[in-house]
Amino acid sequence: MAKHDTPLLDELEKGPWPSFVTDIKRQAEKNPDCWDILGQVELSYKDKITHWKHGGIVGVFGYGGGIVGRYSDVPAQFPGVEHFHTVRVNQPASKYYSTENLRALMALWDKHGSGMTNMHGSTGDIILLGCRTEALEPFFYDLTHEMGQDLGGSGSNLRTPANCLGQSRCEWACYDTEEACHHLTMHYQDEIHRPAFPYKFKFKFSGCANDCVAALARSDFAVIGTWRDNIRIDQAAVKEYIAGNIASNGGAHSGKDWGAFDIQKEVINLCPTECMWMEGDELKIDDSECTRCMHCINVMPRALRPGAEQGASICMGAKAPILDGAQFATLIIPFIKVSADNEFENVIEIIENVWDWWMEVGKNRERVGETMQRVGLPTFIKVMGLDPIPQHVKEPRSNPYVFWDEEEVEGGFERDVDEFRARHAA
Amino acid sequence: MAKHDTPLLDELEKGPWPSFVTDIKRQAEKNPDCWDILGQVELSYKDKITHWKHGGIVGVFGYGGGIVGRYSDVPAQFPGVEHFHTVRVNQPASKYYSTENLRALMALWDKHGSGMTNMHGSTGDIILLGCRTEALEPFFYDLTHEMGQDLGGSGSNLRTPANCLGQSRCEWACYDTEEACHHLTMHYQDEIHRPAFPYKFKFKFSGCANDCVAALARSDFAVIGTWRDNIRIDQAAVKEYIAGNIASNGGAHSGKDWGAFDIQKEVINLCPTECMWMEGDELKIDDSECTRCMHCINVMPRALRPGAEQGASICMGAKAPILDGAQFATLIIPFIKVSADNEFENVIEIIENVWDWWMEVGKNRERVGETMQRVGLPTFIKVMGLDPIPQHVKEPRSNPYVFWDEEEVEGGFERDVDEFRARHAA
Amino acid sequence: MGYDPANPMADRITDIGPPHYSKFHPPVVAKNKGKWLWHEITQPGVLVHKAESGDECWTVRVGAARLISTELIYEMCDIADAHCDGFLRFTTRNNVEFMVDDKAKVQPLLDDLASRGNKFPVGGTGAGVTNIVHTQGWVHCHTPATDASGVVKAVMDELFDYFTSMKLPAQVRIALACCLNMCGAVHASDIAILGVHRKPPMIDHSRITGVCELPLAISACPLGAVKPAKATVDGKEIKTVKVNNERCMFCGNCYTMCPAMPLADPDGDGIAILVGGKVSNARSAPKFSKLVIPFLPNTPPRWPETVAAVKNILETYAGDAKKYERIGEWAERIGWEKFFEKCNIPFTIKSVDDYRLAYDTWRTTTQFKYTNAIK
Amino acid sequence: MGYDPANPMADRITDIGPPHYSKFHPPVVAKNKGKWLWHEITQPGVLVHKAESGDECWTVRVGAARLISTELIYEMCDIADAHCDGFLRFTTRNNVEFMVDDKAKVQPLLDDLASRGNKFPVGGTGAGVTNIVHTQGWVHCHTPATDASGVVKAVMDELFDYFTSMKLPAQVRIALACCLNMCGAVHASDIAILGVHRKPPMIDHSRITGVCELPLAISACPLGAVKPAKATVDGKEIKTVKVNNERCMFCGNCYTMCPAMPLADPDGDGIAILVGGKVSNARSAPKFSKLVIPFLPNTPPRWPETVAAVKNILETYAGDAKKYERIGEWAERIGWEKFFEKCNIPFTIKSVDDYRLAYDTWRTTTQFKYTNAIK
Ligand code: SRM
Ligand code: SRM
Ligand code: SRM
Ligand code: SRM
Ligand code: SF4
Ligand code: SF4
Ligand code: SF4
Ligand code: SF4
Ligand code: SF4
Ligand code: SF4
Ligand code: SF4
Ligand code: SF4
Repeated sequence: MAKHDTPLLDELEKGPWPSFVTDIKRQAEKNPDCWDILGQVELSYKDKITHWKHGGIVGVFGYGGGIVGRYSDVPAQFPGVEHFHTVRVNQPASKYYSTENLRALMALWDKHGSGMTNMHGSTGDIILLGCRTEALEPFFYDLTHEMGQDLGGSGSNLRTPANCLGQSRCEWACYDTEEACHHLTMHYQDEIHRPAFPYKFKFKFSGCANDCVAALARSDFAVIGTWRDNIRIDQAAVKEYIAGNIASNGGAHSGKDWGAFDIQKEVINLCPTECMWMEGDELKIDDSECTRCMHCINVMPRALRPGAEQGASICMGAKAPILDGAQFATLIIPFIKVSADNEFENVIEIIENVWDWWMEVGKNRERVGETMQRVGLPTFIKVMGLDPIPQHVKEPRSNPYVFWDEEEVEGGFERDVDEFRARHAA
Repeated sequence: MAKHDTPLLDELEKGPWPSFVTDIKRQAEKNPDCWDILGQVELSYKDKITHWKHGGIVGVFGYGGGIVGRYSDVPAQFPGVEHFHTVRVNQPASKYYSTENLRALMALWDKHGSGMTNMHGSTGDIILLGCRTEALEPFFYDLTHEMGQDLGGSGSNLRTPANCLGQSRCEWACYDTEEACHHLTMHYQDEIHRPAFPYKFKFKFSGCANDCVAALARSDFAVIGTWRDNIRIDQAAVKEYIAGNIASNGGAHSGKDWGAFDIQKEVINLCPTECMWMEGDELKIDDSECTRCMHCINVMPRALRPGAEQGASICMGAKAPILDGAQFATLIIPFIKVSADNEFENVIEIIENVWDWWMEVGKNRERVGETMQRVGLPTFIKVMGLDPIPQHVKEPRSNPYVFWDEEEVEGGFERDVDEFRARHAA
Repeated sequence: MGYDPANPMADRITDIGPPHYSKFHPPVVAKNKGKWLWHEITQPGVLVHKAESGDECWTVRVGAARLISTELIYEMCDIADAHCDGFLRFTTRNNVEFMVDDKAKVQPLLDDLASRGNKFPVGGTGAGVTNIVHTQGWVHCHTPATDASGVVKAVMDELFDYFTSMKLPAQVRIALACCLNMCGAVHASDIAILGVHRKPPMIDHSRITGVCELPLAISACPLGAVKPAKATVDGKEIKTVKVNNERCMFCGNCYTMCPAMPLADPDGDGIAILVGGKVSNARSAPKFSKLVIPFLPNTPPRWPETVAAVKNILETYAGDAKKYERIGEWAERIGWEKFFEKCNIPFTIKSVDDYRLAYDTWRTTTQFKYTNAIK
Repeated sequence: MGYDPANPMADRITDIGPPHYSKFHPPVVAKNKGKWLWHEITQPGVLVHKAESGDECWTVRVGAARLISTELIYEMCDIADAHCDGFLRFTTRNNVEFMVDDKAKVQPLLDDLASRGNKFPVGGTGAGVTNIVHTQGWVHCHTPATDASGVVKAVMDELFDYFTSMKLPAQVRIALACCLNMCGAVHASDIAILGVHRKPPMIDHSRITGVCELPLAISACPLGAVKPAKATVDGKEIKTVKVNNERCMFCGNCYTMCPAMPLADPDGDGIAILVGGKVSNARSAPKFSKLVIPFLPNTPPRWPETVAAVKNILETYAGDAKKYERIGEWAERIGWEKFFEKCNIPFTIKSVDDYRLAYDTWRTTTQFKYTNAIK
């Protein structure tokens, strides 16, 4: 039975969307501490302010991350959430589960924690929400021993990598995102668990430019599938689309009558590079002009497929706004093969390149994107040992403030002012 | 006869474009000092460096600008250009001249100076190139007394205003640029001649968005014609264009065969707002979507004309790159009537508003655009007493770093931390 | 066995990482991985993927609150056991996906889901509104300026119809972050709901000594508003900091670094609305969300102002945009001045950038449209 | 009469401004001002403007070196007297315009002009190359990194055919500035020729005391490369400055403020090429020019490298762009990576922005084209 009145929260039991309040109430029947979650959140709803204390450093031995400490600032009223730490369990790539695994993990959480979770956290972890300090080690012991699973990241380390489901169930993935994600997660266990970076660092893997894991927006190191050759066209299917026999965009717009499919309007005119046209009833693409934005493929998935020579672009430096304003990741490597065949060693080389440099020059709490901004993209390209290419930028600089090294300039920088004056009276 | 050998410069007598070398040589026949211009420039061509000293403060009594001092750094070799100051004579609006006026002015210059000129300087002045210090006052005396003309600006003052020829010979001018330019030049004689600003300040007046005097790129205060109502369409002429009876773009492309005129391709598809379409053989414009970019009017001058309710946009803050990078002027007043009827008093009010503020807060050598950047556009809009409108920006801010004044926030900024702690244990 | 507090390092296992994903692939996925040909959304929430082999994977997508209990997860497992060979997955936006390998198995699954009340709404595909990516709010975090789960629930209730249908011009991605740290992808969402503080931090002089490294607190402030200072606590002069309120833009970074500088406040805090961001590279490059409503009050439990603001923008867009056009693409095509006019949102000075790259947002052209903002 | 040095203030006239423009309008202009209906360019360099009254104003546009003598101006006056009722004008790009009020008067005027050698080339209209806006260079200024008039002459000789024809996709505006002060409109030109220094300033300690205010010199440097220092001059220690060469980007602003810091140098100085700027608001908003060739040497008298670079860009554009497309519009449509490839210009690190708004130029999308720059 309810331990606290929650008239405000009760309002959130109404409406068609699943209610977390109803859900917590159900859980509270099993774990009465959950009443105190509701109680404290109800108080926040009344006070319009959080009732959690600032941070709190807790963790498991030997790990510098994986647990986020949290204590109530009204523990007397809500002893059940006095300690309310979260445990970040590293999710399996693509977030598929067997019910066997999931049930066992949940049972473990029922045993040690509140029984509330986030499936999943924004970074990708399984977030187990709320347990006491003394339960952390036992939980971790069971997690590793019984489940063979491990914690994810928090703190100034490699954060839990994440991927779009990719080749597992998507026809557009240009490399194996889940294998890349899993492999690198395993390869970098030390970096995930023992903070040694200036600040957090995130990997995300998307199989194509649709970027279903928001890599370009939310990761320091984004690997996004693309191709080098030509879009594969099935002209027969093109005709089917034109004839209206296949729904455009995989049926994504079927809830409204947008009129008959118009390949000119819906595909050709929306191609950002204007590189498509009809020749009779054949669709033509000048692939050398295509930027592989995915739009045409999205609209006609049965007629168009990414090229066959597949790989990825690597973009670096995305982050949230604090401090300099949000950044998207910047295209650094336009095309690279990404394959388990070489155990991703070419990708690993780039990762280590950027880490070596960032760990040396990055300031405390400076994301790699901020370090890139601080030193400038030209310097970053140089330290990465890359050739500058126009693909690194949207456009060339418009200011004329170019640096030159002394060696680049005939005669160097040192000059004799007296000699100068001999030829130029002051 | 040539006083110096000029083998390098002589190379510039070849070729079809008019040669300044040939011209100076001709002038040197009349004014032998000009041989020393050629001599010194030849030396620069050999040395690949200028042979002019840094600046030099010279001028006429009571004026803080109008003369740019210049001395040779090799005066012994080239005594004719030992002093080589330029005189900036304020050009008449639109740069029309009667031969009578022009001959008289040139005769004056032959009398006092080198006889070399720039018609015109980048700001717009008549640049009289090269005279000795002792000739300045006599020249100025004659200029004012004999010609009834005056100097333009230099230094930290209002620079010589300039305008596109506007209504005098262009069908598109939305206000009288030459009258506005002339009137404000006269109104601000004091500001032109007696530097009292933090730095230079430029007015430029263009009659429409084609901006033939580069106001948006090159003036602190740009007045650019526009309209409020609808583009005037002559449908009969539209048909003539479509029939190929009138050359597109006023014949500007007649040197190459671009194929038959295609209104869809050349006009409708290039309209940046996509607000045009054909209805049968009638051209339609949704004027509420039009941004008055001028493209369609440029292409079909006989069929389309600017609307009849005319005025101008005022944009502020353009400048060259030193120091923060170049700036274009920013749209501050989207629409204002500009007319001699009220002696431009509404424009004057805006000018004085911005000057009052800039003279107070502008730092030494800070262009108004830089001051705007330093304080931020929101502050600038406020000090100008304007309502913020979305037209001031390309897009709303993407960072969340918003300032709030204490009065805007319920309860103000002062809070009692002990009271807070009573409700929130630390 | 289990953990022995007396001997904590005994038997310790570390650095084993997550289980290999392949153990969790449903059979049809395991078999056809990398060999999918095309997909179709046959009805809202139901996708079919066709493999080269001819196999089909039918996916039913179900909305979830994300803040969910083990009880609910057991129930999901029951469903997966009954219909899906014991497998399920979660999407990158916290929906649940139940997969079957035969069209015939779809309807029974849907029926089962429907039989369980409103716990498992089917939808979130195609040109609709999918789940809201969000963060902790008052349920778990120390810096929020608003709640997360409650606001999301209130908004999703109102937009529910768009979750279960596909009638928008394009997908609409809504995200919520409860503070400027933006743990959700708020900076690149079609519609973003952002918790914002509006009062400068208080200084808890009596606590600062123990809990803060003053130089870190000082350097945390991007605008240099935090300065060293002295204060008297219990009669003793201590080193502390002071804040220049004029310069503070309420980012909260000082509080992140220094617990003795709380800034949350019932009246100060609330919600800003940003719009027009996108992540995908389809057609146009990724875009940041732009701030269009600087502040709406925190009005628990159902935040009616925020709900109305989101719905208004969504529906104005739905009525005006072209097929495939994301909100940001629409706003750029019509011009932001028209966005404000059409959405009937008053434009305020707060939407005018004055941060580091501000100049690039100024309108440096005479091209503009007349709207009701021009008097 | 005249100026009396003994009594300089006698009779002084000031602040009278320029003559009223209306005195100088040709009659057809004076009569039809504000009442023009349309115009046409009947052949390169010849325009007709039609007025409501039915009047026509025929304009013949003539190229000029801008650095011109009174002798040449008298000759222009002769022409205007002979054909144009004694009026003429100069354009905003330093061409000369002779106007007549009757078509019949055009050919005699053209014949007269043609009879005078190459002094009065007719052209500069429409989709061609008009006069190059430029600055002083070695003819008059103290800070140039290159000459102005000579480079312009060399370039215009090579592009002459484009001055006298109208076969380009759109107007092409070329400008030259001899230093980063950019007195020409180089920052917004289709093709810009910019004089650049590449050596940090020397410090003339023996002169600095008299001619510089040290604090101004120090604060002049946007990158803080100028610092206070001491030096010994004639055995006496004086206050002076030093320059951190590593930080210097050769902008020359210190020299503007302090004559004792010259930076010009025969080897250091040269020319950078920027492209893609525009001023008009037609179709697209004004654009800044972008740096595509960071350095070409100063090679007087005819700067062949610069001439070739400009011509190459112009002709590549002419062969590839669509009708009405300015160079910057073309480069943006095809993508800057294609610009470099098509123009066969090697891309260098110098084209990558690292100044204040640099982040906005980084490519934050996966959209790119494969070009020869990708190995
Ligand atoms: C749990 C989670 C939100 C959620 O509800 O899902 C979260 C929660 C917190 N984030 Fe986050 N972040 C979470 C994903 C993100 C993301 C999204 C992502 O990873 O894709 C971002 C934006 C992307 C990025 O990394 O820039 C994000 C950007 C931040 C920032 C700002 C970082 C920056 O460089 O601007 C902070 C501030 C900080 O690090 O001090 C922060 C800090 C925090 C802290 C630790 C609060 C703090 O100030 O120390 C939050 C703890 C809340 C709590 O009590 O549990 N969190 N945080 C997400 C992690 C779950 C997981 O492991 O799966
Ligand atoms: C003569 C002229 C160039 C020309 O050949 O046409 C010129 C010549 C000089 N300009 Fe300029 N500027 C001239 C138009 C411009 C323009 C163009 C315009 O006005 O449309 C600009 C760019 C627009 C702008 O104002 O930003 C321009 C931007 C500069 C700057 C950079 C100002 C800035 O804020 O970035 C400087 C540097 C300074 O003021 O110290 C400068 C400084 C100079 C000085 C005075 C040199 C100096 O460092 O003190 C030059 C004197 C040269 C000489 O020996 O005669 N000049 N200057 C132009 C004036 C002629 C006239 O009055 O008609
Ligand atoms: C399941 C999921 C990947 C995963 O690993 O979990 C996924 C799956 C698919 N996405 Fe996605 N996307 C998923 C998150 C995303 C995200 C990330 C996000 O929203 O945080 C994005 C970027 C969002 C953005 O741009 O702001 C994303 C941008 C797209 C796009 C680009 C649409 C556009 O025009 O901008 C497509 C193509 C399309 O829909 O035409 C796409 C297409 C698809 C396809 C059709 C791919 C395929 O062939 O299977 C999948 C079904 C789409 C559908 O549901 O309508 N997916 N997709 C994610 C489902 C999230 C959810 O539960 O709603
Ligand atoms: C005479 C002059 C004004 C003056 O007061 O002196 C002038 C006169 C005309 N301009 Fe201009 N423009 C003049 C400088 C400019 C400038 C300023 C500059 O170049 O420094 C610009 C902005 C340049 C830029 O955008 O970078 C300019 C951008 C235009 C445009 C816009 C073209 C575009 O598509 O971007 C037009 C419209 C057109 O040509 O279709 C235009 C159109 C015209 C028209 C057709 C206007 C008319 O109806 O009479 C005039 C004849 C154009 C021609 O020659 O092809 N005028 N025009 C200037 C002649 C300069 C010269 O000698 O070459
Ligand atoms: S990012 Fe591309 S490959 Fe990955 S799930 Fe989305 S559409 Fe498929
Ligand atoms: S992928 Fe994008 S750029 Fe390439 S052809 Fe298709 S729509 Fe055009
Ligand atoms: S700016 Fe407009 S009004 Fe002025 S000359 Fe150019 S086209 Fe005509
Ligand atoms: S002026 Fe420009 S925006 Fe307006 S209708 Fe014409 S082309 Fe379109
Ligand atoms: S957005 Fe802010 S308040 Fe919300 S979870 Fe992240 S850090 Fe905490
Ligand atoms: S909230 Fe942000 S801006 Fe305000 S004092 Fe703290 S760090 Fe500085
Ligand atoms: S651009 Fe520089 S060198 Fe050339 S005239 Fe202007 S200030 Fe002098
Ligand atoms: S040239 Fe410019 S960057 Fe170099 S020292 Fe002088 S002011 Fe500084």
